[in-house]
Amino acid sequence: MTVKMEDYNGLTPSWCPGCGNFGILSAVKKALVELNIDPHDLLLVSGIGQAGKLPHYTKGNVFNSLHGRPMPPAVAAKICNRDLKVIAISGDGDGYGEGGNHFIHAARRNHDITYLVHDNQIYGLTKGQTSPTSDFGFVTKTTPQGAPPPFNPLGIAIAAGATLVARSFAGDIEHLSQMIKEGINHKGFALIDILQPCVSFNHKNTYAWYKERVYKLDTDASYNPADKFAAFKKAQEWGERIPIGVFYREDKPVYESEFPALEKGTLVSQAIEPMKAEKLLAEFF
Amino acid sequence: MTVKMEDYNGLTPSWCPGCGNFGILSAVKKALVELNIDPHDLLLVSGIGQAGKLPHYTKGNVFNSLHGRPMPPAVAAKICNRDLKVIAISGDGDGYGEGGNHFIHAARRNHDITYLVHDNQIYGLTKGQTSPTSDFGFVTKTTPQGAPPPFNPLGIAIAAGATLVARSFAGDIEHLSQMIKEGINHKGFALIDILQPCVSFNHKNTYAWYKERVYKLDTDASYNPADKFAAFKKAQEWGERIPIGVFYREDKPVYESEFPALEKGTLVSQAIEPMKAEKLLAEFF
Amino acid sequence: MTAEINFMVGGEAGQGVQSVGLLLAKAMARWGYYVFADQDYESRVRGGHNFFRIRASDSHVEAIRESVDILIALNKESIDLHRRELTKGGVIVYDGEKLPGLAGNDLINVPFTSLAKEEAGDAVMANTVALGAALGLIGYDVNLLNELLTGFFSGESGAKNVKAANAGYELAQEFEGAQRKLTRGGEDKRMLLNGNEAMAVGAIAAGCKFMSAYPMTPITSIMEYLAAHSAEFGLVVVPAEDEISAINMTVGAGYTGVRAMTATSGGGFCLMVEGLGLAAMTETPIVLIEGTRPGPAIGLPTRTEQGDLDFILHASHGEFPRVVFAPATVDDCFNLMTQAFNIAERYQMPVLLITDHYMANSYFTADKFDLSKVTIDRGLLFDKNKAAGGTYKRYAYAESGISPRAFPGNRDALVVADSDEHDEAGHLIEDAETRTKMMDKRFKKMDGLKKEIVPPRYYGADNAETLLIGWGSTYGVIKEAAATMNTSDSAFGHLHLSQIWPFPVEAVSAAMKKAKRTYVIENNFTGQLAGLIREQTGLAANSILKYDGRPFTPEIILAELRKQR
Amino acid sequence: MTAEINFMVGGEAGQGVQSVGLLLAKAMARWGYYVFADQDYESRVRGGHNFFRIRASDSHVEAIRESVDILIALNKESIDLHRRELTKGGVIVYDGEKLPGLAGNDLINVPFTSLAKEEAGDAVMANTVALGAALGLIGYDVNLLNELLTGFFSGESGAKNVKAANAGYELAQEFEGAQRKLTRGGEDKRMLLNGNEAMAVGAIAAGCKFMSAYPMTPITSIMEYLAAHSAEFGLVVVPAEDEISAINMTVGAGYTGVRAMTATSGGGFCLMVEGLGLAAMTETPIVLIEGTRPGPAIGLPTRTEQGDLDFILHASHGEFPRVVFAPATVDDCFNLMTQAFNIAERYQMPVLLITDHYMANSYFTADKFDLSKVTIDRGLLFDKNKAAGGTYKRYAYAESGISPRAFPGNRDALVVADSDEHDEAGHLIEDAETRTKMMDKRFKKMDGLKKEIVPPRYYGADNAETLLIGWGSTYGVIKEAAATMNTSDSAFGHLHLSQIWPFPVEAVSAAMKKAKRTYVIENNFTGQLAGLIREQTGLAANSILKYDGRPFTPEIILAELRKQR
Ligand SMILES: Cc1ncc(C[n+]2csc(CCOP(=O)(O)OP(=O)(O)O)c2C)c(N)n1
Ligand SMILES: Cc1ncc(C[n+]2csc(CCOP(=O)(O)OP(=O)(O)O)c2C)c(N)n1
Ligand code: SF4
Ligand code: SF4
Ligand SMILES: [Mg+2]
Ligand SMILES: [Mg+2]
Repeated sequence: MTVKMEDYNGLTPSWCPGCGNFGILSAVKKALVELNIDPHDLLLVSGIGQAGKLPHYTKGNVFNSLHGRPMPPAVAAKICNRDLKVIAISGDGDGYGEGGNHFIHAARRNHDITYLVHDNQIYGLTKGQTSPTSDFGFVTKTTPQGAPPPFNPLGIAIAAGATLVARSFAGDIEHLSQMIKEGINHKGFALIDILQPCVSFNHKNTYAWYKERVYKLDTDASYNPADKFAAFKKAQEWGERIPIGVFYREDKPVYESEFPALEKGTLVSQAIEPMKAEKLLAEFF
Repeated sequence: MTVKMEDYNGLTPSWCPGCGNFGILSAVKKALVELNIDPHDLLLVSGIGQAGKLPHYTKGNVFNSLHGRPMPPAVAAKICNRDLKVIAISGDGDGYGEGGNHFIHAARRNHDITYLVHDNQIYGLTKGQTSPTSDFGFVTKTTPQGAPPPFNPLGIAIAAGATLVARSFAGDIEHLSQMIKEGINHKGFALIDILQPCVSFNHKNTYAWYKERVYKLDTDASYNPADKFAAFKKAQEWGERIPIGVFYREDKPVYESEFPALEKGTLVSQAIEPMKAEKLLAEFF
Repeated sequence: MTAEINFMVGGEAGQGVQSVGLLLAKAMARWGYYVFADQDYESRVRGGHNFFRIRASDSHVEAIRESVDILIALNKESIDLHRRELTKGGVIVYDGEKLPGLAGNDLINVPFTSLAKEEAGDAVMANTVALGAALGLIGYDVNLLNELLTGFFSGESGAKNVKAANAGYELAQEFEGAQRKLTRGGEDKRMLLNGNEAMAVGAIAAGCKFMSAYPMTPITSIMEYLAAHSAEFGLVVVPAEDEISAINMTVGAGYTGVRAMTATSGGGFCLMVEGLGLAAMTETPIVLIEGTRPGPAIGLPTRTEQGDLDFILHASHGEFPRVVFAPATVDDCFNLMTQAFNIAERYQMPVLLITDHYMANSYFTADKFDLSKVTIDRGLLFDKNKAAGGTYKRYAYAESGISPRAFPGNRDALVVADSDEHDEAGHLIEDAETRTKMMDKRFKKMDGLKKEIVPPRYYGADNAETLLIGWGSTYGVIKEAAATMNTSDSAFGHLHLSQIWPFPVEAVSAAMKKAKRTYVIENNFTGQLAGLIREQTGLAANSILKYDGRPFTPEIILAELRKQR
Repeated sequence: MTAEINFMVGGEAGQGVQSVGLLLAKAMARWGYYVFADQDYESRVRGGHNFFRIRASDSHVEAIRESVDILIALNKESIDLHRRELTKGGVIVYDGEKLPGLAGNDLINVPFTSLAKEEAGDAVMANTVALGAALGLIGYDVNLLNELLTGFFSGESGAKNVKAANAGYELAQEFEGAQRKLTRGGEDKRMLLNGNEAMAVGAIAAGCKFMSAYPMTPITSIMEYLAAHSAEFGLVVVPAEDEISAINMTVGAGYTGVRAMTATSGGGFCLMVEGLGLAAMTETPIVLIEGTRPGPAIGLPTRTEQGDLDFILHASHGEFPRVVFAPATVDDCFNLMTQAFNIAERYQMPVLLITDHYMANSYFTADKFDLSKVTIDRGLLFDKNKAAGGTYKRYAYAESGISPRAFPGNRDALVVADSDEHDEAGHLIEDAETRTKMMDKRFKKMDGLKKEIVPPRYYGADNAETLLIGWGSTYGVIKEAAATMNTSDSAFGHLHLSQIWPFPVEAVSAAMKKAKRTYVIENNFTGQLAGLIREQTGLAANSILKYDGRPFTPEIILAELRKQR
């Protein structure tokens, strides 16, 4: 079967006109179609926030979880049914604030999932409070004195053990869909942090602001994404110039490969046999 | 007043004989006495675990909080009363597992506190389950197939924005007390990750195992703790050789310096004046 | 005869429904009217359908009326959805140029956008034209209107808005048949504010110095209000990484000796319940606001419900005393907030306030809060001159259950607090005897607390046959329903709880025993207060419930009551 | 006359109290005795004072006796603390070489360490010497003892332990006056296991394929048991970074179509309550074990309490149906666990089991669980041949409230689950009508659930004047107390609940109405079940409560009952 763009049509988005999320939605669909992934083989797990609504606007199996919690159901689903392509979707508050602990530990364990974070450096759905990635000194409704130093998603991901770490920009659908494809094709934990303009509440980090700054990492032939230390260094670059592309890539066994229980097939496909417990009972005599 | 060792005598520890925590306790007391800190000026905030019991075994103001939660009360206490020397105390499960999110965000915000993590690479108090820092492949009661790749506390701390990042060893009280003093004297978020043998449940990472491997960073004159990238690289070193000492040090404004409310003194010292709210009421007419 | 008018402003998110509504409400309040206004909006930033309802009357109102006299329609959907809610003679103020092809006597075509461009030189002021038109229809005081706008929009923008409003105002004069001329409602000056504002001001008046929270509808604006005023009022607001951090920071702050609070909604409260138990076990005063919304899980983020009562009463493992308030009015929001800090410190425990989306976002007129009546009682503090001697014991046994509190940094006391069961000195223990004593000590506080329960309000005849019981935000609605029933049938009473725990056992059972039948009216599915009443008094009642995410109106209650009889 | 003997093993943590106790219990079970054993230990790994009590009888026992016939004292503290608990003629087996200078007829000096060295060549076997001595005093079957040890200690160590035990056994023969010779208790073979083991085996038998949890006393051993058997039983156990992750993983696993569970104690449960609501809102089957211990906060980590009942019943914001079991025996632990998975899948909701430290760590003898009786009912599954056609709707309205469940990966259905309020297709909605319908849909499940409530067990005379009610782990204790009262005063009945929610209203109110007075016996401070009974039935009862972190014993209940009459 050949998957077509229409196969990924979903409900009408309730995002603000001009929101960066539209670009992300297009890129996601494009990547899925180009990889010829049947929506039935896809599981989109999202959190809560503007980003978290994305799965409703396309097709696939969907688990729209709690704020900050797309990661745990996503990794569990992959453990239970590794035949699914699992994509987890967060916002910067959802993924790095409320869900920060899951992020670092899922990266460490190297689950085989793709993690898209719509990083608008603000809390969009709740209308404009500081997020972990708000620029230093950025004034929001909850930080009248300016935000503290930001969370560095790429640096943390590299430090935590993620095996594919990339950044892209909602204003560059071509590049973004490329990154998403890399993420899906990667066997292991893949973070794609996506610069996403929020036209309603972030009047600093706008399309123009990002466009002026982003440049593609792969234009620098000397950059080697296999070098963890170079990647970490690159991840610190922010301000005048903002790199996008694959920062880091590593081959490492995925978490799901550790379990003898999975040698016999997916967990969902394994039969339930109460009588097998007989030998356990013997131990109590 | 000159503080003496006896001023820091507390209850009798309930740790196992030979536990690395005894060395940590000695080093903490030694550092406090050498810095001549009056117990009344000290606040020890701990979590739950073997490490979390430490404050009861010495003197000071004590807030023994929940498992995974020493960080939030510690940073709040510092905000409310910056005259206190605030030391937060965790175990590896407490601080990096349950409390992982607080760790990365407190580091990012650069609160002026000292964070001691008793890192025995195991859950001690609950009797031997895997912890985030358990070595890769380490077999515990909850990981019969071996632990996943470990959490790298120093790497994460550096990536997250901690401004003093150090490691020491419970078997070297001299070095450890030196590190604790550095932490206390540092203005900003100081992590001291402490290699701590658990004689009851970690039969891999023993005193002997650590002793064979640890070496002091400051013996390498070329090592520059101001270099973040070098520090990050050094933080990856683990196995045959394990560096201890100050990995990273940076001068950066502390979180508490952001608030105009604190210009008038500590929050605890500021008066309550209901009538001042008069001007707020005017806005509702 | 009371003078009353009901407005509605309808439109998409992002069209300015809220600001037009608020200005309209404020205009009426300044004109001497009692005002009540509520909001209905979706969980999105742009688009969808929102509305803002304003009821203004020359006598006290605290509930909405379902029928609308003047609808300001900022889009077509507002007309389609709400036309049927118009009273006889009710009209729709709309922009006929933008929405051509509509017909009807109820339509007042005010070309907002082109008037704004023509008169004020800026299409952005279209909404102000609409506002002016609506006020024009009721013969509002033009000077007051101009004052309002220049106060609201600063500088040049003020003057432009005045022009825009006047254009609308004047055009409205042409629609004679549609006019509903009113005169000034009265001379009293009243505040206009919503529940969140009243709570936030209460917190500041009470001397709250520390708040940590994580944004969540419907309490985000409390956090934002406090942050906005933090520099001025010596207050630090920390936007935490998550709600777990927020409450544990709050407990840490309370321990150091400042008045500290947090706020959240149900989902965030879930994450706070362990920290709530920490406050209880360490006997640390904290104040926590839970603004409820329909659950479970994410539910309906921008809707209202009273579905978390049982959860709040029993939240956290183990057993400990707590105080739970449920403000019924904006005065309650303010007063109970100031009392909450006193109770928290006097009894050294967590105090919870339940509000909901409806209370948080509805606007009420109220007499100016009397700040001179705000008392600050920090409870029993350690005083070395009065102390028994020996080392300070944070949890010294006491008949009242209350031990003198010292703050870290005190030269004469080391303050040891522990989340484990502990002895008087605060150190962890294992023995049964100390455990029992400490449980007893903590629960002894209930004796004192029971003596100062906020008495439920009662309205109605002394011998009311039918008793309506409500709690929290439904107060105004039930009160109006009861009053209406009483005009036809003088046998309705209304008992309303603003404090849920400790539970006012005597007041409730006495009232119920007097009445022939009782209806407990709640914005939830399971009738949680009714269950609590039965547990506490053994008395059963009927329930009138609503769980569609929308607030009650007097009309709905009346219909239910009439149906049930 | 029944043959009965009560042992106690006392010593420091790390001295092997638990392994000696367990071997002793197992020895008695193998000898045909009914056995009940409980444990008392501190929250530390070495030192402190621990004890393990074993009661063995030739008739059914499910509770401890407070008096001790044979005390194995591994240290001096055990003698100091427990000597007064000896029955008349009771003895202490101890190492007089290590603890010199003690005197008394009750002291049986068995130099554990030197005997171990001499006979087995290794001081490490001192405890085995003690075990042998204790069993020697009762004339235990030596062959059975040797078999037990060689089964327990593998290889060479087995033979050495046999030698050590025999040395103790023989020495005991010299203390004639101290002997309590027993004969074999019976011929039946029974399992000996604790509540946690029974639950873990139940989970495996029920086909649980996924568990994620975070260690916490008292449920850690469930997680460890499942992990240890995961490879063999096609099960994955994920030690999560925190409890929030644990429950959300569990929900994710349930969504994909495997049977999934988590377990925790009160503090961890606090962190799980938001995820519990997620399971409810997404209608995902999950099974959750809450092993309670004394709170609030960290409380007493290694002690017992029934303090979380109210919390568990009302945990999470918003309202949704749930099922709450409270196993009363090890059979219940096993059976209710297997039923929990069926109910969770049939009703597509979270099922909670409350256990406590006492149930988790106490050992019971039980007939072998009949695995052939374990049914697996996965509930209503989507079948494209039976489906109505059109796109699959995860939340299709149904009279029963139950919609056919499909799993992601199904070629004919895309499975859309949402934590927001949603429509039949699983997409988020804002309207009042759908909200109401979905609330109704979820709550309709209660109709079915109420028809299959596990009936409370009743023991005693039909016309019992005094009714004792309990729930969960107190079953054996209350049963024995009631039986004892009945021998002197034949008017006691015992009603015991293993399912708390939906609440067995009829059974409880019928029983209470028959009795003259009711005592609800609970291991907590506030009498939570008594409150629930009053809420559900309107009937009031007396409470017998205990909140010192220790379990009830029949003696304590008897004393209370005698006091109250
Ligand atoms: C536990 C919990 N806390 C808070 C919220 C409220 N909430 C919903 S979305 C959101 C933040 C959204 O910001 P982000 O994750 O950056 O997503 P965005 O809307 O910017 O895409 C918050 C705080 C919630 N639903 N649940
Ligand atoms: C919320 C919560 N989860 C779990 C526990 C149980 N618990 C207590 S200590 C501990 C782990 C201890 O490990 P670590 O933090 O490494 O400290 P250590 O004992 O090794 O010093 C756990 C899981 C708890 N008290 N609270
Ligand atoms: S608020 Fe911001 S992030 Fe949300 S939809 Fe609007 S533009 Fe996008
Ligand atoms: S269990 Fe380990 S960490 Fe805990 S006291 Fe014993 S040796 Fe120390
Ligand atoms: Mg965002
Ligand atoms: Mg540890």
